[in-house]
This record gives sequence, C-alpha cells and structure tokens, in this order.
Amino acid sequence: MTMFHASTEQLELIDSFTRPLEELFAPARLHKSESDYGQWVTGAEFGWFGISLPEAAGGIGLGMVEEALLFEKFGRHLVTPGFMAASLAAKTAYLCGDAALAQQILNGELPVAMARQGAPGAGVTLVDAASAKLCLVLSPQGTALFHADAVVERQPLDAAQWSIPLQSARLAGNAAAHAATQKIGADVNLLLAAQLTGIAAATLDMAVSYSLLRQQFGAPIGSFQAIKHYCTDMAMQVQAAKDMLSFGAVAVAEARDDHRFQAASALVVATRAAFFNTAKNIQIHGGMGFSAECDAHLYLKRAHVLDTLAGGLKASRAALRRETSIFGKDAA
Amino acid sequence: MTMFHASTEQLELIDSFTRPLEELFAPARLHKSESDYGQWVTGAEFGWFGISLPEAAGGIGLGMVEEALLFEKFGRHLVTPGFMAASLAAKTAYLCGDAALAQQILNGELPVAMARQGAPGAGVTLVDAASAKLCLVLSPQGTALFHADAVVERQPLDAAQWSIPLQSARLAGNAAAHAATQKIGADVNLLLAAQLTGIAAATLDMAVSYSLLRQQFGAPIGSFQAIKHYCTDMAMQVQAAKDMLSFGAVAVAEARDDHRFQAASALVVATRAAFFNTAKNIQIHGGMGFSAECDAHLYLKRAHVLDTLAGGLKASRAALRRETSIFGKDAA
Amino acid sequence: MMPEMMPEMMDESPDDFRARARRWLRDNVPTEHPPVDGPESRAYALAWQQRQFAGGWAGLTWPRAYGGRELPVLQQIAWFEEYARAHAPSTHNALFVGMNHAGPTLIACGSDEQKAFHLPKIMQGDVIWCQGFSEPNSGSDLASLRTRGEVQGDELVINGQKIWSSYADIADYQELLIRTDPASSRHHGLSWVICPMDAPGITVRPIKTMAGPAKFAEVFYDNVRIPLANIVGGLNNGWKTAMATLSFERGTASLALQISLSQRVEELIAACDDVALGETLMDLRADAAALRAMSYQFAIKSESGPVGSEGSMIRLYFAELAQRVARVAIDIFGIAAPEVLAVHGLGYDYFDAYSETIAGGTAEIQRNIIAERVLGLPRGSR
Amino acid sequence: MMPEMMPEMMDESPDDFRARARRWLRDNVPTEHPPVDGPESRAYALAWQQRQFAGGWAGLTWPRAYGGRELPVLQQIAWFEEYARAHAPSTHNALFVGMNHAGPTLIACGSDEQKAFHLPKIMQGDVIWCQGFSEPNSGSDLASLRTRGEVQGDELVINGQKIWSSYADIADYQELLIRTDPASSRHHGLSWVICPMDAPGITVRPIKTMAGPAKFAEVFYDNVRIPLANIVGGLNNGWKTAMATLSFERGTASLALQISLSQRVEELIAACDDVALGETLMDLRADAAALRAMSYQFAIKSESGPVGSEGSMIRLYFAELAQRVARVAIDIFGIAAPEVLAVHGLGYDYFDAYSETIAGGTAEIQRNIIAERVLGLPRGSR
Repeated sequence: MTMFHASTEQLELIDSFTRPLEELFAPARLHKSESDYGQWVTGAEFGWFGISLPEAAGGIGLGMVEEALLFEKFGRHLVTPGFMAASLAAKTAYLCGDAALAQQILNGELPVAMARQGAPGAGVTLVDAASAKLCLVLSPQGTALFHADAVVERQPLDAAQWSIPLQSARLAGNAAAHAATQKIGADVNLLLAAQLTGIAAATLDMAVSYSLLRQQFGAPIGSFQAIKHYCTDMAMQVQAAKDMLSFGAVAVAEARDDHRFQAASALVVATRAAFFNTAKNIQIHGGMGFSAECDAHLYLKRAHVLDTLAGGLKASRAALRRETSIFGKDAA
Repeated sequence: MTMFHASTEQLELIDSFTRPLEELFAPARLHKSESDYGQWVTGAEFGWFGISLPEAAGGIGLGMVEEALLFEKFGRHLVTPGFMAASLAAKTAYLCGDAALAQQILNGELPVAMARQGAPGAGVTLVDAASAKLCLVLSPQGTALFHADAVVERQPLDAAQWSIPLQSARLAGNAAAHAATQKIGADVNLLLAAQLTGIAAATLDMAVSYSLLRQQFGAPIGSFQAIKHYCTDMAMQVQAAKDMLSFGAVAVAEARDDHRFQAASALVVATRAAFFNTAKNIQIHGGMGFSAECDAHLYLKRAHVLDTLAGGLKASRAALRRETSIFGKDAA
Repeated sequence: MMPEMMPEMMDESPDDFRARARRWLRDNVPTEHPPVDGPESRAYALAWQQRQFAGGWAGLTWPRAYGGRELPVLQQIAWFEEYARAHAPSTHNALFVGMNHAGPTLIACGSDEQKAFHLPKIMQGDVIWCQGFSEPNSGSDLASLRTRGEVQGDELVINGQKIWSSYADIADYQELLIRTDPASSRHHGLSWVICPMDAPGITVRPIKTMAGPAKFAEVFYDNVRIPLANIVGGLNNGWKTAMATLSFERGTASLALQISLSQRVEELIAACDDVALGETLMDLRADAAALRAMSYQFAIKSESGPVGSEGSMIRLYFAELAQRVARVAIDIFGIAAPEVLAVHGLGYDYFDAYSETIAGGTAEIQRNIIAERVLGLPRGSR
Repeated sequence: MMPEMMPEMMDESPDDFRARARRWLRDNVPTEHPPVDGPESRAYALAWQQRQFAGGWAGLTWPRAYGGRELPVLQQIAWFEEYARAHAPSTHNALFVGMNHAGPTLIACGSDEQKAFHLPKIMQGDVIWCQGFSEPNSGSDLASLRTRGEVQGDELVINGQKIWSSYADIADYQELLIRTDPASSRHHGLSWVICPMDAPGITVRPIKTMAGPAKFAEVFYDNVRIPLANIVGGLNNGWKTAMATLSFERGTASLALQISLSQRVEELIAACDDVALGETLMDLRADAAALRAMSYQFAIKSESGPVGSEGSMIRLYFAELAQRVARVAIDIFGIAAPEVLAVHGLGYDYFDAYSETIAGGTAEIQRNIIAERVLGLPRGSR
C-alpha cells in the first residue's frame, strides 16, 4: 500500500524511543547550562545518532520517517543541534564509504558540532562546539565533514543571549573535508524542519496550558477571544508543519520523485510556524513570558539558531524555488 | 508660528465647502451608474477643480492643505478620479503658462480623465474617460496633459467589475502634450493619498456602525473581541493615514525641504490603510459585505483603481525610496 | 444507466488508477468554459456530471448499494488531483451541495428510502441541490435560526426565510434546516429536511455578489408543505444532522479546490518576475503543499473512524490561503488583467476569494470552534 | 543649582532653538555607552540628567514655579528630535519613570508641597523613580490589584507585592498604587502613593529578562509605613491619578523613542541590499513618518486641553512598529551581528522589543480600551 504519512506504529515506536527526553532534556535545564555536551554519550547510547543508518553500519536500521519524528521530539526538548550534526555527519561518512568514521561518530567517540556557511569562502556560524572533535558544515554546496580544528578564528558570541554557545568563525583555507556529499540535502531540510516543528508544537502546548491557568478579569485568559484566536492560529501552524513534515519524510523515505520539493516545503512551513508560535507564546505569557525565568524565550532563541543553520528563511525559500512542484505547468 | 497640521479653521472651511457631497455623491449611487460625469459641471461650479490655484487664475486661492482635505472627502464619497484629473490638469496647464487652458478646465468646459502609464511607450490604464476631452497621464516621468484623442486603441474592461469605467489603451505615438511638468509629483501623491485616506476612514465608520447594529449570539458583534480588535486596527490605520496626510500637506504647502518625502510617505501609508480597511470592512459585514447591494465592495474596488493610478504600491514604495528622510544618516 | 465497469478496476495499482483517470480526463474534459450562473450553469453542470458518471468516475467513495464505487478515499484524492491537473471544471459548481453536502449527509443519516431515491439522482447528474441553513439574522450563529416548520398530520408547514443559498434559483432540492419544536431554543428542536424547490409557496430571489454572478439567493417560504418523510436523521434532531454535513464540508469536500490552488500558485510562480513577490510565492507554494499534506492526513484518518474538528482547521487554512493567493495574483497581474477576475469559476477570482472567510461560518467563528473543540479552551462570550 | 538661562530663549525662533539644541548636544552627549542595569546605570543616568539640567534642557514643558521652562510642547518635540539625531542616551533609562510618569502626575495631581519637594529633585537628576502598579495576579487587569494600605493614624501600613517595577533596585522613590479601602473592589478604593524605597519592610528582587539586563524587579512590602501626606490626588482616588500617569505614558512620553525609531529605520535602509526586505523597509519608513505625524498632532491637541485615549493608539502603533523594525533588523544582520542585540539601550534590542506589546498593558488590552473609549464599541467580556 502506498504510504503518505507516518503510521501509528512509527509514532508509537518513536514515543517509546524518546522517553528519556522528559527527564534528561527538560527545556528548563537551559536556564543553568547552555550546552548539552554533557549528555553526548547518553545520546550515542540511545542510538539517537544513527536511527536511519543500517544496523550493519552501526545504526538502528529505521528510516527518515522515524528520524524526522525523533528530531521533532528533539525540537520540543531543545536538544542541541549537535545531535543533528552527529546524525548527518555519520550519514555523510557512511555515504562516502568511511564506515569506520561513521562508527566512531555513532559510538559517541567523536562529538560533532554544526556550522553554517553562507557561500564558499564566507565565514561560518558555529553552534555549541566547545567539546566537538568534528564539525559538519552546511552550505549551498552540500554537507561537508571537517576536523574541528579546521574551523579557525573563532569569536565567541554571548552564549547567554541565545541560550546556546555560538561562535562566528572561518574555515581554514587549507582545510580538507573528511567526507562531503550533495545527496542529503532533503535529509538536512527534514531534520531542521522537524526540530522547528517540535518548537512550534511545544510552544502551542505551553500557550494553551497557560491560557487555561492564568486568570485575568475573573476568568482564564483562554476564554477571551483574542487569546483563543492566537492559539488557533498557532494550532494551524502546528498542524501544517507536522503534516508537511510527516508527508515530506515519507516522500524522502520512499524516494519519491517529489521528495526534495516536499522536504524544502517542510522547512519553509516549519520555520514560519516556529517563529510565529514562539513569538505568540511570549505575548500570551505577558510579563512572565518576557522574563528570563520562563522557558518561552528559550524556544524563540532556538528557532533563530536553527533558522541560521538553515541559512535563513530567504535561503530556504530559494532552495524551494529550485524544485519543481508536481502541480507545475509542465507536469500535466 | 510654524504649522505642522491642518488647523481647525481649515477643517471647518472644507467641511462647509463639501456639504453638497452628502446629497450628490452618496456612495450607493455607484450601484446604478458607475460614472460621475453627469456631475462634472456641478464640480466645476463648486470650484472643486481649482482650490489651490490663485484666484487670478480662476481658482479658489487656497492651498494644498485645503485641497488634501477636499480630496479626503472625495475619497469618502468615491467621487470619480476625474475630479483629481481636472485639478492636476488645471495646475499643469497653469504651471506651463497656459492660463486659458487652465481656465477652460476650471470652468468645466473640458472634462478630464486620468490615465496611468507604467513606463515610456507602455500601455496606459484609463479611468472613467467616456466624456473626457482631455487626458492627464501620470507616469514616472511626471504629469502630462493630452487631448483625449491621443489615447487610442481603447479596450474597455468590464465596468461592473470595478464600479467605474476602465479601459486599457495606448498613447498615440505622435501625441504631443498640451502641457507637462515634473514639479507636481508631491501634489499627485497627496491627492491620491487623500482619497485613499477617505476610503479608509469611510470604511472604518461603516464597520463601527455595523458592529454596533448587527446582533449575533444575543449581542452586538462589536462587543466581541475579534471585531473590536479589527475595528481598532482599522482606526489606527486611519489615524496614521490622516495625520500623515495632514502633516504631508502642510509640508507641501509650506514648501518644506522634506515635503516630497512626507507626501510619498502619505501615499504609502494611505494605500495600505485603504486596502486593510476595505477588506476588514467586508469581513465584518459578513455575507452582507460580500453582496453587491452593500457599499463595502465599492470602497475596495475604488482603492484598487486609485492604487493603479498611483502605479501600484510597489511603485509608491520605490518613489519613497528616492527621497531622503530628515532622519537619514547624512542629516546629522 | 450503469457506469461503465472496468474489469481491472478491482485490483489495479494506484499508479494504474491515476493513469486511467488521466487518460479519461484528457479525452473528456469539456473545452468550453462553464457559465457562471443561471440556467446555463445548471445545464453545463448536469451534463458534466452525467459524463463523469457514465465514465465511472462519480461517487468514488459512495456506497456500492446506491451506485457508488466504495473506493478508498486516497483513490478519491488521486482522482481530484488528476482532475485539477486536467483543468476540469471547478467542483465548486452547482453540483457542489449535492455531491459534497447533501449526498454525504444522506449516506450518514438518511433512511434507506431516502438514499435509494436521492443518491443515484445526485451521482448521475439528474438533480441540483442547494443549501438552506443561513438566515438574515443567523449568519455565523446558526443555532439562532427561526424559520419554522409546524407538524400538521404527516406534513411540515414551513414559514420563514433563508439567505446565502447557493444556486437556489436552479436547484431541484434544498437541504433545509428549520425549527420544528416551537418551544425550543438554540440547537435543540431543529430538523434537517429535504425540500423540493418546486413546492408551492417558495419564492427565490437571487443575490448578486461583489464578484458579479448571482450564485446566491434568498429563499422565502410561505406555508410550504413538505411530507414528514422528508426529514433526515429524525424530527428535532437536525443539529446533529447538520453538523455531519458541515464536517464533510470542512474536511474533504474542498479537496479538488485545494489541489487546484496549488496549481494556481505554480501558474503565478511562472508568471512572476518580481523578487519580493517571488518570496511571498514560495511561502504560498510551501503552504499549498502543507494543505495537501493536511488533507491527505485528514482523509487517511477519516477512513479509520469519525474525525473531529480538525476539518475546520483545514477549511480555514484553505480559505486564508486562497485569499493570499488571490491577492498576490492581483499584485502580479494588475486589475486590468483577465487572469485576475472571473477565471471560469475555478475559485481564482480575486473578488470571490473574499467570501472564503465568510461563507459557511466566518473565520472568527471557525477560530472559536477550533479553540474550544480542538484545543479545549473554555467557552467565553464570543 | 539653577539652569543656565540664555537671554535669547524668550523670543528665539523655532529654528534658532533647534540650532542651539543641536550645538549643545554635539558638545555634551556622552561618548561612553550607558550601562544596562545596576548601580552603574543609576550613576550614569543621574549624571546625564544633571548635565542636561545644567544646560537648561530639563523639564522643558514643566512649570516655571518648580524650575521648569514652561515651553510649548512643540519645542519639547524639537528637542527630542535633535536629541535622537545626536544619538544621545535613550530616554528609556532609569530616569524614565521620574521624568515621564511620576513628574507629570505630580504636576497634574500633586499638592504644592509634593511638587516643591519632588519636581526639582527629578529634574535636577538627584533621584530615580520606579513604578509600582502591576502585581503577579494583576497584569493587564490593573483594577484587580490587591496590595493593601491600612490607614493607621497619619500613616499607611502597606503589605503586598508588586512586579515588573523597572529600576526598583536602584530607585529612591516609587509611584505605588495600592488598595486603601479594604471593602472596595475594582478601580474604587485605590490610592496613588509616593513610596520611599528605603522604607523599612521593602524587599526588592530583580528579575532578569529574556533580553538579559535585570531592569525589572519584584517588590515585597512587609508592614511598610508611609505618611498619609505621601498620597497624591487624595485617599481612595488613586485610579484617577493613575490614569493621568498612563495617559502621559501613552501620549508623548515615548516621543524621543519614536523619533529614534525613524533613525533606526534609516540605518537599516542604508545597510540593506535585499530587494524584498527593501520593500518592507519602505513601509516601515512611511509608518515611522506617520508615527511622527501622529505624535505632533497629539502634542498640538494636548496643548489646547486634555486629550482622550488617542494616546493609547499612538503607544500601540509605536510598540508594533518597534517590533517590526527589530524583526527586519535581525533579518538583515543575522543573529551573530552586534547591530541586533543590546544596542546600548536605544530600544533597538531585538529581544527587548518583545516587551513593547506587553509592558504597560498588553496590546490586546490596549485594543479593547481603544475600541471602547475611542470608537465607542460596547464593553463585552474580554
């Protein structure tokens, strides 16, 4: 039977697979420590870095549908983009035939950080890299895996501002990639979209809970139409992002003709959903939402970091423009 | 004393000057006849075409502040853009030294239609031109006054669709302008902004009245927060457009250094106000707002016609870009 | 007349089904443009429905017992996608109420007699249905409606007025929601009735819209007598029946429209060379893809049981996307271009798009419903 | 210390006034960046206020009797424009409450003694004021506040808690709104009190915000004793006094910020080469111009009598414009650029902008107020 969406079985599997997140990755942890590298080995032990790689290669042997669902959960819990770096790095190494390197990444021996380069020769933005041994660089040219030392001239940006360590840096001129591929662009888009979708979903949940709890004018604020409509708009963003993600992930998993179009759409939809929902969530929380103690701003900031790793919404739109819709004029 | 806004006296003067509008130009008239040319001589007799021209030239001898206020009223009453054409045509003729032509326009002997040309040699969109003897063509090159015969190859568009006669046409290759100027760009922007502001204000009034009247769920819909917030947003659009118009008109009247910047800003603000408010007014009126019997759609359609005469919002923004704000970097 | 039955249909693959749909559409889609209103639009819509039925493409998900094909909803979607791709006449035509409201409601709540009599007529393109829910003072507040039906013997005597009844002037039947228990209030005591439009006492006054065509009408009822047997879902149980109808409308009924919206976006992308609008168009492209993904999800879920108010979300998402698309179209083409208005009833008409957030319950009411039923936020005053 | 008094000020032309302001600012604006919070921000703000006062630029519209200049509000605007143009320190600093809330409230409602004691101190840069209106359970619903003041002899004994009190940790005085009639409810029975922040029983707990600096604080009151003479505008008449304060805030208090917003837009225009963002920037440029036009209109009207709730519209327009500007800035520069965050308290900080539609009453409540008081729409439940 043709699949179009994640199945109930896949959803349940990932639910059980990600149960440790609740305890180990409560978003509030970021008020104290901005880096998740203390949990790196844990991530490796749970098999989270190789969910869509074959078991023979040291992976879990599932597919991109499961991986997208996993990273949606990671988004909800604001798990470091390093985990995405690890998964994509292992895949890059594996696809380039370096099974040993892939295995080391999957084992957690070589922590990976993620960086974005806008154009060849341009600087990179490096995320959560202090303990990283490898660096996965995303650029319009594809995905390339470098030794961490290849990223030089690191200038730290104030970590407290973005609730995660950020650096602006440069790729050393003579740096050679361990592995590089142009083939996993759709995977990259899906994992970014998944995390952004998770952020949109988590902030919707936060907003609805708070709207039921918070009383003003003698009633829960969720009974006021303005708040209701904000929440509805957030829910529509989530529904669109989730279904688009699921649809796109199945298209990638089944290698359908339109899989790159669907994955690029998922990223554009999820990015906008995350920005819309994180901002509305702050507004609904009022003064509390603006305080550092509240989790609300953590989601907003992470959305910006993920969008930066995607190259920015403008770049995501440009990537979508390069694809052909199945409903394009020439499709008939 | 330095003036920044229209004075109470100016507002009252224009109120009395435009009293006939209520009777002669009720917006609902457009359900029956789309053209106002039957009222052409009336407009001339009231002196509406020459309000800012000197009395010696046959005008009323007031300034651009009064003219902007007059055209705001015209916008409210959906008066044909032909009246704007007449005023700008008379001014163009006057500035080019053709006092006789200006006088004939002011007398109402030579009805004027307005057309927009996007670029030299491109086609024009012609508005309400059936009885016109002259045609005022707006283009990025300025304002040019032609004999109506110079506008050829007229293809009528369905008048019922836009509630005013529209034609696509072409300026004859050998057509020579009776008069042309680049000096009244700010006046053009102000008159367009004024009418669009009037539309925004009229639809706000309609929306508020209907919100007080229409009952659903046992209460006037204006007591529901969603409707309240729509109305508030509309009111903010009107406040911004009106104050910007008044401020811009005074800047033009006093020939201040920043007058072109202010007039261009007025057009951009008023265009967006008109589109926002006409659309929200339809939504607030519900099914009634979508019916042809209701006036709501007349305002939306006229906003589109005026925006088309302005060359489109994109062109209005581009015009604003060419000006320097007094707060620009080089201003300090 | 029985539809042509292809022997291979029983076990053909999804790809084969699609290919067969595409071939048939290529050979059968009318080349002339559909009339926008009046008797011509009736004749055109019925003829096209008859042709689809004869080809075996009508009632794909309807019960076999009444001439349907009882196929999985994903086949229905595939058909709609090919339908839109072939630029076939908009499904938002005079057949819409019959095929997407009344038919599904009868399937869900009708008696065997009602189904046996009406479903084949609808599917075969013999009749036009119209809706009779809204009233002048009950626009978004459907539960406040006041048109009344008095039980007299085995008949209902109906008096009152409906409004926004689309295609009422050319319809054979109306799905009519009325108050049958005079002591009742709000959503109690209503009944959903099959009203023959030729019944004595009915007056139809078409309403012209801002978009031009008179697709809507007011309908006046002056002692209109209808047999009690025409009640669907039980006397005074009309709210439940009506909600079934609305959930169809809000779910999959607009699928073909949603898909043709994607197509429209692609046309605009091809026609637009403006950089700023180009970015807007990419958002629209992605959102149209998301709408498709949502519709598939809804359709898949609806096969394994009743689905909730998520259909309202899809309906609203579609409505607002359609308006954004229409707005970009006018920004690209300008007001003088034929690409903007009256684009042959394909739902692309700029003015028509204004009705998307009004008809079938305003966007504001839809948002309340979603907030309360999907998100569980407390009812407040509106 | 008396401000330097220029003899030509009495009859100088608006242009001369401006030119003189420009010269003074060129020579006096501090070159070091303002500290964002804590004692350093107090010292910096007071020093800068003292310098302005010495230069004759403080309290331009304040009464002459208390050391003000009693100039027309258009002069004040001209000063703010030159102030912003000179990139002088943001007026949204620790002096804001004193200069824009408490000071104007005392001018409007204070006793002669209160004015004589406090206005010079504020103007001369001797003291910092903070606001004490919001409570944990009374955010947007100010009338529901519960911090109580019990009259005992010639004192009030205050118990309760305030929140979102900006600069409370470095303030000398607080404008404190409390419930003084225990039997009262809603906006009856409140009093507006001058609370010395060194009174025994006060505890201040700074709150860090998502933008970083701890500009806000919670303030706890444990049997804090304040003389009845510190009540402004009369016992149990605090709502009216507070509304006076709010109308100042919503009117002209943000003028300098509004003007610096225009400047910010011009910086972005100069820095941006993206076509799509360039169109957005033109809308922002026009809207900033409109905001200036609205502020001028409001100021002119406010000179000929009390102005209504239009100030709320300007405040809200500013708040949402500031957020749009901040958003475009981050789109232009990216998250790694210093141009986006902590831009020296000029109100350009991207994160700070999120508070614009929250602080001083959420945008939603502002919209209700405008709809009801300006447009005359009926109160409903929220």
